[in-house]
Amino acid sequence: MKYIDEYRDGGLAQALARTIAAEADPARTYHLMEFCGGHTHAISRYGLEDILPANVRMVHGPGCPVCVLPVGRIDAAIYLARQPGVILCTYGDMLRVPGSKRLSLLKAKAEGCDIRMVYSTMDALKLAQDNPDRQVVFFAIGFETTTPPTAVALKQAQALNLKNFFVFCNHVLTPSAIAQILDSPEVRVLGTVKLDGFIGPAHVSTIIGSAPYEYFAEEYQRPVVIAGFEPLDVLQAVLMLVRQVNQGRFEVENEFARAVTRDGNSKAKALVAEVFELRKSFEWRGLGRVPYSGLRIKAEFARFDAERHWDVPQDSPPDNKACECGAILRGVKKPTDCKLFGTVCTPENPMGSCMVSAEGACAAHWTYGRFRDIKAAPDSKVDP
Amino acid sequence: MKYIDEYRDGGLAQALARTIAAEADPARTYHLMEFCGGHTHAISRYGLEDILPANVRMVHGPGCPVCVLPVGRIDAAIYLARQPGVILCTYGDMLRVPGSKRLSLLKAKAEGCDIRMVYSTMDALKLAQDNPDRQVVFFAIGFETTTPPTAVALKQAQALNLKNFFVFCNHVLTPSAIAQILDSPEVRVLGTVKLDGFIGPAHVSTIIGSAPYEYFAEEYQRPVVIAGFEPLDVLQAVLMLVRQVNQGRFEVENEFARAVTRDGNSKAKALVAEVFELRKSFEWRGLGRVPYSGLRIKAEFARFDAERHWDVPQDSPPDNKACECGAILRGVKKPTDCKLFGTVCTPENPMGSCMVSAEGACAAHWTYGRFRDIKAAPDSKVDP
Amino acid sequence: MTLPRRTHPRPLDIANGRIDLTHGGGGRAMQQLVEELFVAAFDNDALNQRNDQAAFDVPPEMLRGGRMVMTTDGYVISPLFFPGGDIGSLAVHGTVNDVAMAGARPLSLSAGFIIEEGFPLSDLKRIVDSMANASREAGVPVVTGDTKVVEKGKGDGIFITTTGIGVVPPGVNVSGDRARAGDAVLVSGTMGDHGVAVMSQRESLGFDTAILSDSAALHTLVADMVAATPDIHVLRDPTRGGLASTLNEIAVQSGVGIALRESDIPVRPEVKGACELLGLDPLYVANEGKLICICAPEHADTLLAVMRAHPLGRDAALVGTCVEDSHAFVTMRTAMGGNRVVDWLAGEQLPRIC
Amino acid sequence: MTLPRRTHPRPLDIANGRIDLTHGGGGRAMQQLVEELFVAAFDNDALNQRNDQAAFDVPPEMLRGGRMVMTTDGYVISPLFFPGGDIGSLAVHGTVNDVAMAGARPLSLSAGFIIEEGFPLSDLKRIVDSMANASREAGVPVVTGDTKVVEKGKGDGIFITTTGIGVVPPGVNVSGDRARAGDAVLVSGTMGDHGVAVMSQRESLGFDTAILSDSAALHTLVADMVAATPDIHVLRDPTRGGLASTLNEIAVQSGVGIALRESDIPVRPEVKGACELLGLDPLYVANEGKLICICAPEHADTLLAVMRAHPLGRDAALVGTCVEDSHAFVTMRTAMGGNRVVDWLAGEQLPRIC
Amino acid sequence: MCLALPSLVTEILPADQAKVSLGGVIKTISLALVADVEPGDYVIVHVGYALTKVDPVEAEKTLALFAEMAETAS
Amino acid sequence: MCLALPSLVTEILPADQAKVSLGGVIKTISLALVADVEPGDYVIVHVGYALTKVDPVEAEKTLALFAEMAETAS
Ligand code: SF4
Ligand code: SF4
Ligand SMILES: [Mg+2]
Ligand SMILES: [Mg+2]
Ligand SMILES: [Mg+2]
Ligand SMILES: [Mg+2]
Ligand SMILES: [Mg+2]
Ligand SMILES: [Mg+2]
Ligand SMILES: [Mg+2]
Ligand SMILES: [Mg+2]
Ligand SMILES: [Mg+2]
Ligand SMILES: [Mg+2]
Repeated sequence: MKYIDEYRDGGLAQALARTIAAEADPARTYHLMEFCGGHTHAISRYGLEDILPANVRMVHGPGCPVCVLPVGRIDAAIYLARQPGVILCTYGDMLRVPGSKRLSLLKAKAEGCDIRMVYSTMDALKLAQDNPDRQVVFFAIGFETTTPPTAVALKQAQALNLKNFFVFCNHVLTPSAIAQILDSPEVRVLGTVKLDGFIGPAHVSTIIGSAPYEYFAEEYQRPVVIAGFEPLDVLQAVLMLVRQVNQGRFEVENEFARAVTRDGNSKAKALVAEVFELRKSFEWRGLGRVPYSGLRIKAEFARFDAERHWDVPQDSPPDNKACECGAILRGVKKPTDCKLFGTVCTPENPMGSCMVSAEGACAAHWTYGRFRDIKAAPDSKVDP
Repeated sequence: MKYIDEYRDGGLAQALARTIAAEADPARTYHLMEFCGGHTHAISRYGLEDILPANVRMVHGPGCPVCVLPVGRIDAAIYLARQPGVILCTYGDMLRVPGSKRLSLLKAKAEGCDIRMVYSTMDALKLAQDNPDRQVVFFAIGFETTTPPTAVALKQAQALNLKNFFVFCNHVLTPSAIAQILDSPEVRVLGTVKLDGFIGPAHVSTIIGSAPYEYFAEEYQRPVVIAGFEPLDVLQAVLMLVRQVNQGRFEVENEFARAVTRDGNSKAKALVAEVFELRKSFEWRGLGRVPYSGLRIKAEFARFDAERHWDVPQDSPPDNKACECGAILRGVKKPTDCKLFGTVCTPENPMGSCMVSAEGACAAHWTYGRFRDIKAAPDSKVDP
Repeated sequence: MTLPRRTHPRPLDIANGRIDLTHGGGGRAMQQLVEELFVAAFDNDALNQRNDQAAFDVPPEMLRGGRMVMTTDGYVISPLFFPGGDIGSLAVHGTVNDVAMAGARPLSLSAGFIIEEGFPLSDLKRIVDSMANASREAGVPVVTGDTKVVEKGKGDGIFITTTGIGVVPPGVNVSGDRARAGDAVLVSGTMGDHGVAVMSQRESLGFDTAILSDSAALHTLVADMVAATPDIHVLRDPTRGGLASTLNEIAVQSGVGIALRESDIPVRPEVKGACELLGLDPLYVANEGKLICICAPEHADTLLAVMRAHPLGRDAALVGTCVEDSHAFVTMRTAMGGNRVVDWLAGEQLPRIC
Repeated sequence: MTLPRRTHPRPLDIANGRIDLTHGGGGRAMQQLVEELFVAAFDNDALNQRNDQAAFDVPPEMLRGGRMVMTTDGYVISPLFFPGGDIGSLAVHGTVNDVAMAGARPLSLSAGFIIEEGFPLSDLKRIVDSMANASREAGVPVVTGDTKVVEKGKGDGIFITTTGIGVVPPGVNVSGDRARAGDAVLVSGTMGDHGVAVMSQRESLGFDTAILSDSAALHTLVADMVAATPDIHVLRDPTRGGLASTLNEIAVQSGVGIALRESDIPVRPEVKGACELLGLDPLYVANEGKLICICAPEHADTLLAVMRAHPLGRDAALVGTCVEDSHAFVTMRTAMGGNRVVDWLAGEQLPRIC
Repeated sequence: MCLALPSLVTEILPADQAKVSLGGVIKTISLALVADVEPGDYVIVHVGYALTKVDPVEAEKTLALFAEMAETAS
Repeated sequence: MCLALPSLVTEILPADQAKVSLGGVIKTISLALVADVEPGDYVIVHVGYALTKVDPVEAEKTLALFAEMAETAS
């Protein structure tokens, strides 16, 4: 597959790893955070930790829009699914994510709610057209990448004058979350964790461009390399970060130039601006409330807004108190530092955001990396 | 079971049969018609033909309300079942009866119509109460016996002010059908068939009483004996008819005095009169249109009338041309005289009214009596 | 019985849990369901191998000239729980009986579950436990199984398909085509109990009765019968379609007529009552713990005596005779002294008002 | 083949007819369906006895010290027809394969049908004919069966449960608990074809591919393998849950770790493409015509050669090794040279967007 | 044929309903079409409604008639 | 992680849609978010929408960089 296979070449990966090892200063440690689950996934799925030198440590960021959605919003989606006449539709990713009381959309479906998986917002629109006597709610989630398709659907619903199509909007903005992490006391003030650099989002950046990261590089004096989600992209970005750190630079570099420009996709950005506006703040699982980090539907499209049409509960049940997600997201702790990891908390029954999807730090370690813990401590409590 | 078992005593049956044989005049034949399928059923189910003398011939009448309902009314019920939002409910008997194109309610159900079996009109009302967003149509069929329960349901629907309960009324009157048979040219003018006497309905008579038959006995100069549906009741009625014929009497006698009075059930009759009125004519399968033989819902209850609410088709597709039902009902022919009997026409695929329910002349003979044809003509076409 | 190591951090929540699609997905959730519910209940050596198939030794009868038999039945009953049994025990009894009706000794069962999303785990456990009990009581282990989960609205709670295998002792040859004119027709007890017990639970029919389903495994009764008279011609359990349809099947298979005597056919008064009420004929109502036996007339008395000596055959009766009839009619001399055909069930039995 | 006498005046209307409840009622309509559709298609001596069970002779291997095997699987696939097969052929192949995975020779199948009211007879015939073809091609007859009809809305077109029995040749002992550290792990071909072919037909996923299901009966391949190397340790078909889940099952059963090499696992480019598109991992996608073989390292080359010489094993490959690991991890050396766990499927596979 | 069966009234229920027994089978029916029914009466039940009471005296007479016939015949 | 894949546009369809191919797998997607797409272009597809075109020149450059690294390393 063109533009995929070339970026998964094992020989090149080994060569890149050797270059990184050669250039990384043995006298120091490099803490590099990849913000995106896509990078986390590539690192875990391809076992890149094994080929990186020991002093290059990858810190897994908040991961993916699924992981960061707070329990209360899942509960709200289940609430909507339970309203009479409602068909709730959403992407496959959301179906298994547990809300409070271990309920999930999948379980609500088993109890009789009409919940459908869609692949695209176009499918959601079609559902509404095909079921004129039902109310179709699209449970919209996603970063900047996934927001424009929702905007297209809302515009189309308006054009078609659909009366039975609604969006429950949970779209969030990545730059705000990155700022939240960098603003945390551990990172900024106490200096307990050094985040030495960032791998910037791949597909989010196709929309927003590389420009928004320039502020971070400058303000927090950290290098940022925007990188594709293929393993060679990640390795290359690591190398570029190591070089910037070594050279004391903190620039925004673009490893993913084949898809990302400085300005991003202006057509998509305009659509989003037309349909959505900023919320004052929005809760992120693992990060708490983050100012200006979420979108809501503009007044002009109010009649499609599920939050305006139904009295959606606004509760925000907390994660398990023992959950260390916050600390893990900031690079202070590792998954195995959490005493719930792998016992109470597993991908089947996640207790915190990092265990929710395979892109979360805990889930990725559990799913792909936990054999390493055993090498460290043979016959520990970890089960097959 | 009291009032049942005593009337099924084999020893008494043999004794009664012997008395009949003794009293029947060997020089003549007695053609006795039982109007009701209940009697037909008892005769077939207990093999009474085998114990009656050969010169006492039972002629099976139109049978039961299921058999006499014309194909067009079944089609109309299927039409109703296909209306959006409709739940059509009816007694189990109706589900298998084929309309045109071999469609039946059972097959319409298999195609996706919401069709339910009810045991009582009370169940139909409950369906309407339990499904306020659906329109529940009760497909009402039956003779005078079954009409009062429909009247009760309509009164109750009015009292409850139900907006979603409808009755598709197909209630018919037995005396008109008996008159139609007796008025037929074969019976009245040509004299090709002698109907020497009638066994009068059992449960119909509990409602209408014995008085309505007095006109027939007088007008057509034929004896009538109202009889219960147990085998001893039937045999006793046969004996009473044989005696009347022998004595040249044509009176109405009541063998079923334990349940039938001269006036019947005045409470039930009043209810029926309050809710229903006569149709000018109504089609009977096998008999054609019979004047003043069917009921419809009075104007006062119009809002429950499915025929007023929907534009119910009024087609009346004819039975198969080769079907001899008319002649069989008038006693001119026997089921085996029909060339469709047992080949094209079976209870699974009835071509005419007499094959529709086990109480029809053809179905009763096929289901219970066809072994006799083989004794007559071994290795004939009849299949196991 | 248990896996080498704990695979599932939390046990199944039997009390409150429900089946969801993951329980049929082939992953860890399914593995857990199988371990904690099915393997725990059925617990036997073959199943405990945890292979996709069960392997076991060939029984001695086979090595001495016996034959193998195999049968399968799907159970889709509603309601799932009824007086005298449930879908679980029924799925064991019904299939054990179909094996036994070859005169065979049942060896083992397989069980395939098709469960609707949302089905309560507590009901599932009740059913599986009942199945395991029935299997243990019958001495016929469930050696292999399968679980599928279908989406809500694409099933009806639970369907179970059981398959049974067994071995016919050397010298025994029981088959539906072996009825001969002159043969005696026996039944092992009252007709219609199961069907009436199940119907009594259907809300739409709205009646109550003390009747219990006769659901039972008949293989020990059959073993006694075969031991006494190896040359039984036909055995069959009159399930769906009842005595009438089952005898018609046999009549056609063997090319004989069957002449019944109504007054000799045992039917409980409550079953009669319920049938009168619903306009049904007890001869068409299902049984799940009764058998029909057709044998040479000289063996009838012995077999009746053996049946009556067994707890499941106490009400056994001689109900008719096979006769020459190229049309293979089943007829009956009624209590009134007349005759009638006892035909196949036409369609399915529906309660009637006329 | 046909009954002594015509029982049904009119043949089934296959072209336009639909299943209704009478087809499962035990009466004449059911009898007709069984005769004209099932018996006509499956036509074999055991089935043609028309008993509630099939009786047949014990195979010679059993008399020479072989063992019996039994397996069952329910098939609830949607859509019913997919590129390269349908539920009917699948129900034969899947169960034949589960028998074969004991190193056994499949003897016979039973088939239980649960059909939803309203199901077109034409589709039923297509499925039954396909099943009969698959059974004839495999040389494994469907000897007994059962049909149940459930009300509209209480099923999903058709469910089929097949059970298979077979005989393990003397001296063969294949079981999921026999993998040992050092053993070679082989697969018989490309992974994920079946699952992708089926998913490509789901309207909601909306993609097209030329991929066909690999659905096939593997018993002749197994026979060749067993003939060459009787001491195969483990055979298993990686169906639901794919290679990953199946290897985890085996690892737990045997108490060994399994170390795979990603670049050695054969996956078709189209399967890779579809999996990328849907966010799935081919190692978790179902196969229906592939097997995993675990054997002593010294037998790996022979077995690979035998597999590659068989039409169903042409793409066979050595994909990994069993290792000492008390945690029974399945791990994989990735194409990048790193390592990862290859875990059980968590829940069921759902297409993802992130 | 208007299937209807003589059933023993065992209990009068509110809302013009009653429990009846037929050979041990218990069913709730409506008394909307009949008057003056009491436990111990037999009523003829059709589609869940009592159509009429069974008159025990007339029933006795009919049975007596049968018995008489039987004597005549034998 | 915003699953998105470079796919070859094989056909432009009406209503701002296109057929794309990914390793032989064909899918219909929306072009509502991109401009000037032609058959032969590669687009990055996410939830059924093209997010952007792949720039073949930049792609080439990145690959060239990898090759260069590999040489340095070996
Ligand atoms: S293992 Fe679970 S509870 Fe612990 S930090 Fe991770 S997500 Fe939170
Ligand atoms: S056999 Fe059928 S077609 Fe012939 S008269 Fe009877 S009902 Fe009519
Ligand atoms: Mg069977
Ligand atoms: Mg059976
Ligand atoms: Mg299985
Ligand atoms: Mg259901
Ligand atoms: Mg049977
Ligand atoms: Mg299996
Ligand atoms: Mg299998
Ligand atoms: Mg069966
Ligand atoms: Mg369905
Ligand atoms: Mg298998």
